[in-house]
Amino acid sequence: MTLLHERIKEKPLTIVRNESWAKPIYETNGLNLWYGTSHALKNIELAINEREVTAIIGPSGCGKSTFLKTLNRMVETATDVSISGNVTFKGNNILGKAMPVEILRSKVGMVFQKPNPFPKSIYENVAFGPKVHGIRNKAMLDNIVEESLKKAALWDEVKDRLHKSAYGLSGGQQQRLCIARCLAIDPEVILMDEPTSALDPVSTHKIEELIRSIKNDVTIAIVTHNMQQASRISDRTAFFLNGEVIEEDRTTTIFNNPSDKLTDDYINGRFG
Amino acid sequence: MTLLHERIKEKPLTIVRNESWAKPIYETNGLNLWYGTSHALKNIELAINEREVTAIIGPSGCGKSTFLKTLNRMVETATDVSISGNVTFKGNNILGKAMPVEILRSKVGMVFQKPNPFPKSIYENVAFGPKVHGIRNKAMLDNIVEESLKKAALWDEVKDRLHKSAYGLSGGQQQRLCIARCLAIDPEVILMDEPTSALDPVSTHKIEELIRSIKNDVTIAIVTHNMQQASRISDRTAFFLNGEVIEEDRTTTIFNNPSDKLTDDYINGRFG
Amino acid sequence: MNQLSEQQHMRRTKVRLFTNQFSKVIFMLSAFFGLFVLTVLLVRVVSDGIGSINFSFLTGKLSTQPERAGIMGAILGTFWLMLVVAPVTMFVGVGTAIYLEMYAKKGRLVSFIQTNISNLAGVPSIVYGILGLTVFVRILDLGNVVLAGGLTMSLLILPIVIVASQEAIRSVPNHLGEASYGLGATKWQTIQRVILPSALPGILTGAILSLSRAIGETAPLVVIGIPALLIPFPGSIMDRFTVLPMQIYYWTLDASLVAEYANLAASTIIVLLLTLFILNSTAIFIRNKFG
Amino acid sequence: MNGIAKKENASIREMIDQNQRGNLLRGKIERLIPIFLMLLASLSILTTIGIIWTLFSETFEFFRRVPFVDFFTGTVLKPLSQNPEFGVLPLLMGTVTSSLIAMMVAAPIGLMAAIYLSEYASPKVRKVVKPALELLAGVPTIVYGFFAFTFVTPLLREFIPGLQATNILSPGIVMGIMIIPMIASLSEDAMSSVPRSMREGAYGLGATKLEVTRRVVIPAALSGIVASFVLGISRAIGETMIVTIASGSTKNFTFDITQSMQTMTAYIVEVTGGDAATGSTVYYSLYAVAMTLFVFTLLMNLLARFVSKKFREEY
Amino acid sequence: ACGSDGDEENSSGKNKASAQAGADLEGNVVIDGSGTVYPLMARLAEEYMVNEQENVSVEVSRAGTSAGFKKFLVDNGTDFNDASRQIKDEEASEADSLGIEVKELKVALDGLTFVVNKDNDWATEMTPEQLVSIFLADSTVEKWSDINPDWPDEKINAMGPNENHGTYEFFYESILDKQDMKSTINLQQEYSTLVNLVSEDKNGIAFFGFGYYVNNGDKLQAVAVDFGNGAVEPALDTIAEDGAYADFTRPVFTYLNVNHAKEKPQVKDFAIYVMNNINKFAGETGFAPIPENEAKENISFLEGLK
Ligand SMILES: Nc1ncnc2c1ncn2[C@@H]1O[C@H](COP(=O)(O)OP(=O)(O)OP(=O)(O)O)[C@@H](O)[C@H]1O
Ligand SMILES: Nc1ncnc2c1ncn2[C@@H]1O[C@H](COP(=O)(O)OP(=O)(O)OP(=O)(O)O)[C@@H](O)[C@H]1O
Ligand SMILES: [Mg+2]
Ligand SMILES: [Mg+2]
Ligand SMILES: O=P([O-])([O-])[O-]
Repeated sequence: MTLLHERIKEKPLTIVRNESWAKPIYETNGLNLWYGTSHALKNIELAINEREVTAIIGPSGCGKSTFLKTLNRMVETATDVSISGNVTFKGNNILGKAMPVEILRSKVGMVFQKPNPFPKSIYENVAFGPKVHGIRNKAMLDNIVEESLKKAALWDEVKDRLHKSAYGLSGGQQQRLCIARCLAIDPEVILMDEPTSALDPVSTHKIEELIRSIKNDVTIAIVTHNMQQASRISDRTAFFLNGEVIEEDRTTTIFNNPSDKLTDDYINGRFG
Repeated sequence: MTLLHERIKEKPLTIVRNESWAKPIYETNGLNLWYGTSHALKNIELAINEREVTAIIGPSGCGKSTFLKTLNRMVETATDVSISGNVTFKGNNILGKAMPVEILRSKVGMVFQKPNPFPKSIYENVAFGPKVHGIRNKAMLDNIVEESLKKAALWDEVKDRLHKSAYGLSGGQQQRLCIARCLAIDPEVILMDEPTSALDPVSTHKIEELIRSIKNDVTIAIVTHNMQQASRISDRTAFFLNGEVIEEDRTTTIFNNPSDKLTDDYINGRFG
Repeated sequence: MNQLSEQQHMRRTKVRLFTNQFSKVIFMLSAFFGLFVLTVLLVRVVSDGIGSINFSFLTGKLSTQPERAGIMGAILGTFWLMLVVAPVTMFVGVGTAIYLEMYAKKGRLVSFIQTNISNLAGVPSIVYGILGLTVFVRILDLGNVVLAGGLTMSLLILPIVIVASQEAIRSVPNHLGEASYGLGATKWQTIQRVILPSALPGILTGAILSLSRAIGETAPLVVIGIPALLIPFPGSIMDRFTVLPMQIYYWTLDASLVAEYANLAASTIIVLLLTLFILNSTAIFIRNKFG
Repeated sequence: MNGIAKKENASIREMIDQNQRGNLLRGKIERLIPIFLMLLASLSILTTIGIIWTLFSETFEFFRRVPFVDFFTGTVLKPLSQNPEFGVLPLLMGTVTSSLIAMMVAAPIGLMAAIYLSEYASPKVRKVVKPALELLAGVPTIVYGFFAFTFVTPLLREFIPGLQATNILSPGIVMGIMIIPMIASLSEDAMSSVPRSMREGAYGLGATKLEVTRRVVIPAALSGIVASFVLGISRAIGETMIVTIASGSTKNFTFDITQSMQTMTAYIVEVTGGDAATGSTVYYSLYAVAMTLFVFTLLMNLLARFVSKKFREEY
Repeated sequence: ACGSDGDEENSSGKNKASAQAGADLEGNVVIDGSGTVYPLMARLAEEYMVNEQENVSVEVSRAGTSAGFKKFLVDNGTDFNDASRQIKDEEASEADSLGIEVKELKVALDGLTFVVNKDNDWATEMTPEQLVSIFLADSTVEKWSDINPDWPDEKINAMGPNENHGTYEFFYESILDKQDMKSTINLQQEYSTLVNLVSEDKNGIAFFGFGYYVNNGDKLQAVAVDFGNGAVEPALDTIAEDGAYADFTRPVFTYLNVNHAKEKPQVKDFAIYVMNNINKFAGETGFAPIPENEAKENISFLEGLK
C-alpha cells in the first residue's frame, strides 16, 4: 500500500496518462448552496469524469438531489436559492452569466425519481426537446424519435402506439421514455436522480442495462439510495452527509475500504 | 406466488407451538384491503408475537404502512377503504364492532415516519393521551409526563423547557417525544413506521437503544427500509411485496437463508 | 445538438431568450395593471373625498344638507348588520365545513352538497336579494330591518365561509390527526383539541374576508329596500337601517340634485375602503402569522 | 424508581380502562354531533331550494300572463308603458355585451398576470403583488360603479366622441378590471398545481420559461384556465351595481356599445326600485328576469366545473 | 276621487296637545313615492326630526309615484305616498277596496322644465307645439332642422324619466294628451342620469321637474317656452299658481293613509307639520308655494282626525 502511494506520488504524469479516459467533465470548487438560510451544500469539491458513471449516495435530505440539480442549474428554479463557488462544465464556469442555462441544459439531460412524461403523446414527449431547439423537419424528427427510443430500449414496446398518451405506459416504460426524451437532444451528460427507486425488479434491471449500454457515449451522474445499485453500475461513488461530501473515491474502494467511519456506518446501514 | 401463500399458511402454527414464549398478540387471517378499487393488502396471514420486535420490510408502496395502520384501524381514517378478513388482538377480532377503536388505540400506540408532535408545549404533547382518556389530576399528569419522558430518554434534555413548544426540538428529539407521548398511555403494543428514516446516525442509534430498552414491556412492530436496522433490532421479519407477504420468519433466517428468490433479491438490493 | 450547427443553435437560442425576456415584461405589466388602476381609483377618490372628512362627518347624523350630513348612521348600520352576519355565518359555516370534511362519508350526498355550495357561491348577489326580500322581509314579515338584511347577507357569504373553513380544516396536516387518533382520542376530541386549533387562523382569515365582502355588498340591500333618508341611528337588529355602500349609492345618484353629494360619496368610499383595508390586513396578518 | 414507575403505569392503564367504561355515555352524545352538523350542512341545500322555489313560483305566474315565446324572442321591453311589452332580448343583449367587454379586458390581462405570478415572479414580488390583487378584488362593486361613472366614462369620452354619459362600454371595462384578480388567481392556482416535475422535465431539456409555460404549463392547466374564464363571465353576468350606475336604464336592443343598455341585473334593481310592489305583471317580470339570470349563471358555473373536472389532466 | 271623505269636524284639544307636546312621540313614519317630491319631503322630514320630534323616525324613499302607490295601496303599506301627479281612478278604487282612506295633500307647484345642453345656442326658446313635436310618435321631427331650418342638421337626442315616474305620466297625459311617444326616446330611471346625459350631449333635450334644473343650473340651460305671450323661463315666480309658465306647471302631492294617521299619532303629527311648514321649504328645493288657504284647509282636516 505505502509502496503504491509512493509510486503514485512519484509518477503523477504516468497515472494521468494511464487513466487518460478519466478526464473530468464537471468540477466544483468551494460550492455552497442555501435554500433561504438553510445551508444545503457545504463547500463541495467534486469532479465528475467523462464517460464514467458517478454514483452519489447518502441518507435522505443530505443534498444529493440538490447537488445534481446544481449541475444543470435546475436548482435555481426553486425559490430563494443562493449559490457561491464554481461549477465548471468542460472548463467553463456555468454559474456565471456566460452560458445561458438553456444551452447548458441542451447538453446535460436529466432523469428524475418519479417518471415525469408530459401529458402528450409518446412521440411528442421525445420530440419535445428537438422541437424546442428549433428542429421542425418532420422526417428528421421521426428519425430522432425512433433512434432515441431504440437507444432507450423502448422502441419495440411502443412503436405501434407512438401517438397514444404517454400516461398509458407502465412506470418502468415511462422512466425509459424520459431517458429517451433526454437522449433525443443528444446530451453529453445525463443526470439521474434515483431513477429506479419507484420501479419493480425487472424495470430496475432494464434501466441498469440501459445505463451500461449508453455509458460509452454519455457521462452519467446517478443519485441512488440503493447501495448495491451504486456498487453494481458506478465507476466512482461520492458519499454525501448533511450537505457535505464525506468521501469520494473509486466505487470499489468506497464499498470495500472506506476511509471514513461515517461512510462505513452508512454503507452498513447503521443509520439512514 | 400462489405456492408461497400456501406454504405460509401452513407454517404459523408450527412456529407458535415451537416457541411457546412467543405468544402472538396479533394475528391476521385472510386480511385484504382495498383503497377504492386498488388492492393494497392481499390475503395477509401474519402473527405478531408479544414482547418481540417484528420488522416489516419491502420496497416503497408494497403496503407496509397500510398493514401497520390496519393493526390499530387507523387505516380507516382514509377515505373509501374496504377490508375483509380478520385481525385479532389478544384473541378479539378488532375489525368487528365489538371493540371501539378508541379503546384499541389506547392499548396500541403508534409512531410515524415523520415526527408529528402537536403544535403545543412538550408537556401538553405528552399529557395529551392521558387527558383525552379522562385523567385530569395535575400531580398525576406531572408524574406521567416525567416518567414517559424518562423512558423515552428525553427527560434530561427537555426538563427545563417542558412548557416550550415541541417544535423547538430537533428531529430526533421530536421523534423521541412522540414515543414518550405513546408511552404515556401505557400501551401494550407500539407500531412504528420507519421511525428513524429521517434521522441522523446519533438519533437513530438513540432510538434503537430505546426500542431495546422498552421491548421487555411492550410489543413492537416496526416498518423499516433499512435492512441492517431490521437485522439489528428485530426478532422476526416479514417481507412485503405488492401487498403480499412473500416471506416471514426469524430475522436471522430471513437475512441469512431466505427461502424465496424475491426476498433474496430485495435484501441484496437487486431492486427497490 | 447534433442536428443543428453550433452557430445556428447559438443564434436561435438568442432569439428564444429575447422572446422570453420580452414576454416577461408584458406579463409583468399585466400583473401590475390591476395595481395601477387601483392606484388611480384611490387617488381619484381621495382627492374628491378627503376634503369633507372630519369629525362631524364621521359622527353626525344623515342630512339632506351636505354641510350637515354625517355617516354615523351608516357606520352603525354596517356594525349592526355584521352583528347578525358574523355569528350566523361562523356557526353554520364552520359546522358545515366540519361535517363535510370530518364526518360525511365521501359519496353522492357529499358531492351533491359540495356542488350545491360551489354553485351557491356563483349565484349573483342580487338573486340573494330577491330571496331575502321574499322570505325574510315578506314571508317571515320582518320588514326591511337589520335582521332581514343580515340573514340575507349571511346566506350570500355562507358558501365562501364554508369553502374557506373546509380548506383550513383540510390543510391541517394529516399526521396531526393521526397522532391524536393513535392515542385513542375520539373524533370529536381530535376535532376540538387538534384540528380546530390548527385550522383556526385559516377559518378566521376566510371569515374576515367574507365579512368584508358583506360590508361592501350593495345589490341585495337595494332589492330589500333601504330608505334614501333615514336619520335615526339603528339600536337593535329589529330597526331599519342603512349601510355605507347604500349611502354611496344614493349620494352618487343624487349628485345631480346637490353637487356636493359626489364629494360625500367619495368621502364615504374612503371610510368604507379604510374599513375593508383594516379588515383585510387583519386577515392577511393572521394568515401570515399563524397560517 | 423502576418499581414506582411500574406501579404508576399500572394505575394509568387501570384508570384509562375505567374511564373508558364511564365514557360510553359520552360516546353516545358524540354520535349526535354529526347529525347536528349535518343539519347545519343541509341549510345550504335549503338555500338553493329557497332560491329556486322563490324564483320559480312567481316566474310561473309571469308566464301565465306573458307567453314564454314572447318573453324570450321579444326585442322590445316596455314594462311600465300603457301597452307594456316584455321582451327579454334587450336585457340579454346588455348582459352579454357588457360581459363580453369585461372578458376582453379580463381574460388576456388576467391570464398574463397569472403567468407572471406563477412562472416569473420572485417570491418577494409575488408576496406583494398577490395580496395587492386581492385588495383589488376586495373593492366593493359600488366603488367600481362610482369610478366607472365619474372617472372612466369622462375619460373615455375624450377619445370616443359619440360615447354617451351612460353607456355599456365603460362599465364593461371596469367590470373587466374587477374580474382580473379572479381570473389571475384561479388561473394561477391551476398553473401552480401543474406538478413541478413536469416543468423540471421541460427545463431539463433546455426550454426557456416562455416555452415551458406555453408548451407544458398552459396545456396542462388549460382546463383550470378555461374554467376561470367561464367563472369570470358568470361573475360579469351577475354583476349589478357597476352597470346600474354607469350604464343607465335604456332598454336598448343594439350592438352599439357607446349607447346606454340595461342588463338583467340593472333591470331587477330598477323594478324593485327600493322595494317591489306585489301583484302587477311588472312585479312578476322581475322574477322571470331573475330566473333567467339565475339559470344563466348556474349553467356557467356547471360548465366551469365540468370543464375543470372533465378535462383535468391526470398527472 | 281624491279620498277626502274623512269626517271634517272634530278639532279636539287632544290632538292639539299631541301636536305641541314636544318630544313625547315615537315610532316611525314611512314615506315613499315621487322622486320629484323627494327632496322637499326629505328636507321636511329632516327638519321635523331635528327640531320637533327627535324620537320619531321619518324614512323617505323614492321609488317613483306609480311604484310608490303600489307600496302605499297594500295592507300595512306606507304612510305617505309622494306623487308628482294626481292619484288615478284605478288607484283610488284599489284604495277603496282595501278599505284604505286616502287624503290628498297638495304640497307644492312644480314647473315641468325642458333642459338642453349649455352649448345649445339655438333651441333656447320654443313653443309648446315644437316641444311636443320632438317627443310625439306621429311627428316627423328627427333633427333640429326639422323644427327650424336655421337650426343644425343634427339628430335630436330626446330623453326623459321612465314610466315609474309621475313626471312621465304628467307629460304623457297633460302635455302629449295621451298620444304615443316616440319609441326612441331615452327613458331613464334616475334623474341624475338625465342630467348627465344632457349636460354632456350637445343635441340632448330632456324634461323633468324644475328642482332638478335649478340644482344643475351650471350644467344645463332651461328652454324658455313661448305660450303665446313671449318666451317665459321657468322660475319660482313664473311657475307659481297664476304665473306665466302655469301651462306647464303641475301641483305635486303627498297622499296620506288616513287610517294610519288615526292609529299612529306620529303620522298625523308629521302631516300637520308638513302642511304648516311646506311653503317655508318649497322655494329652496325648487318648488313654488301653494296658496296659504289650501294649506290651512288641510290642517284643519288633519287636526280633526282621531
Ligand atoms: N426547494 C427547496 N426549498 C427549501 N429547502 C429545500 C428545497 N429542496 C430541498 N430542500 C432541503 O435541502 C436539503 C437537501 O435536500 P435534497 O432534496 O437535496 O436531499 P436528498 O439528499 O436528495 O434527499 P432524498 O434522498 O430524500 O431525495 C433538505 O434538508 C431539504 O429539506
Ligand atoms: N390513502 C390512500 N388512498 C389510496 N391509496 C393509498 C392510500 N395510502 C396508500 N395508498 C396506496 O397503497 C399502496 C400501499 O401504500 P403504503 O403506504 O402502505 O406503502 P408503503 O409500503 O408504506 O410504502 P413506503 O415505503 O413508500 O412508505 C400504495 O400503492 C399506495 O399508493
Ligand atoms: Mg432527492
Ligand atoms: Mg410507508
Ligand atoms: O319621480 P316622479 O316624481 O317623476 O314620480
